[in-house]
Amino acid sequence: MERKKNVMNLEFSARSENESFARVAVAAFVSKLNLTLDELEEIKTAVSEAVTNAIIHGYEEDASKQVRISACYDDEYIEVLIEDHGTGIADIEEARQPLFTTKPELERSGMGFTIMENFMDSIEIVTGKERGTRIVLRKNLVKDKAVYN
Amino acid sequence: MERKKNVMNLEFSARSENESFARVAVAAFVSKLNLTLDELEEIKTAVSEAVTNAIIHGYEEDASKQVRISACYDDEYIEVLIEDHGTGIADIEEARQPLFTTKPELERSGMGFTIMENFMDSIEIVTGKERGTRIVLRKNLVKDKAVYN
Amino acid sequence: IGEIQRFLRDDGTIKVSRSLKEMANRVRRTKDELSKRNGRIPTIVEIADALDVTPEEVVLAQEANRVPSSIHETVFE
Ligand SMILES: Nc1ncnc2c1ncn2[C@@H]1O[C@H](COP(=O)(O)OP(=O)(O)O)[C@@H](O)[C@H]1O
Ligand SMILES: Nc1ncnc2c1ncn2[C@@H]1O[C@H](COP(=O)(O)OP(=O)(O)O)[C@@H](O)[C@H]1O
Ligand SMILES: [Mg+2]
Ligand SMILES: [Mg+2]
Repeated sequence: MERKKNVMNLEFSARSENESFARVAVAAFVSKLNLTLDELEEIKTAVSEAVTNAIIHGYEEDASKQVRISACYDDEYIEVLIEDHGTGIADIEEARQPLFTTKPELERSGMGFTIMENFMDSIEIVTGKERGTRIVLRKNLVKDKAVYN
Repeated sequence: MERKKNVMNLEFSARSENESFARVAVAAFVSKLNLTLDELEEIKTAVSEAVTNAIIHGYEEDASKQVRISACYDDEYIEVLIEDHGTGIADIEEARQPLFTTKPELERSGMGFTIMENFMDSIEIVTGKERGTRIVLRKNLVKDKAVYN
Repeated sequence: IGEIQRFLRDDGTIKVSRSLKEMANRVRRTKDELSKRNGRIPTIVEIADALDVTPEEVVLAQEANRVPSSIHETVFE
């Protein structure tokens, strides 16, 4: 029983009130996959971190700007792309360090990238000063198969 | 307390499994407004009918095609646009008649447009043979205000 | 059986569908309670606040409780 790739694209204003919308939209999109609660929570949390970053760092909550999400899945993996055309990150190695943050007043400061890395199987980041940021998060779906082999 | 317009755009493959996703995405997007579960259910049902039509009539379940949704709200109304670039409808007056259907094998045959009209405050349809179909559904949010005037 | 259930829980194998159905039941109970207490039907935000979740999560849980054809029957009867 092979599953053909399913795809969705989503775009929404960079307002913090849309963060929980984006997280649930991605969860609803993958809901046919019969995931465990842990897997879904991991995906939602990682997406949430990336979306929050796009809204508060990338666009500094300028609601006239748009955050883009693109998600797809097939039998083997789920991939979620989160993109903004905002400020970008000048030094990504530094930004990925646990506890590094340019907004220390926020909750869970500096742990966004660490959470994304730990909750997903891979993360790809394309960014640069004034060039915006594009994050691709991937979760493999075939782990259980390996266990039974 | 005025609410600025909030907007989202969504695009997904014309597969029936995405109908529930589309309905949840729209419902989640408007869930912070002062709606009851029943009011939200009406919006979901109307959106669901339009999306199902796009998938099964407009695109005849060709999963390589994309359905587009655009939703927005402010203090006064919620608007949801559902669009396909599929077959279009040759005679829209006929199509809107209760019980009219070109696919009598489906459940609840011919009641899609009637449901959209009854559950929403207005419906706008732009369609034509081979030109695809665009439905704009609107729900007013200011009914209660009028009562207190 | 308790032990197996605990094992299943700890193993992280609870399926999303089950947990969403549990949440949908809590939504229904909360809606009833709030209706009784306030003498009117609560909004989604009020239900979500009472459950300490976001309104979006309430929406997601509601969908899980839907039998695919249930609305087809309730709408025009
Ligand atoms: N989309 C983005 N656009 C611009 N800067 C970003 C973006 N995402 C992350 N950053 C930068 O990387 C830093 C680390 O991000 P993160 O690990 O999520 O921690 P936090 O968000 O708590 O600061 C942020 O403080 C910010 O400077
Ligand atoms: N998006 C669409 N593209 C093409 N044809 C459509 C579309 N939406 C509706 N129609 C036509 O209008 C008819 C009536 O639609 P509806 O009231 O939803 O009933 P049903 O979907 O049960 O047939 C359909 O049978 C179909 O012929
Ligand atoms: Mg962060
Ligand atoms: Mg129909």
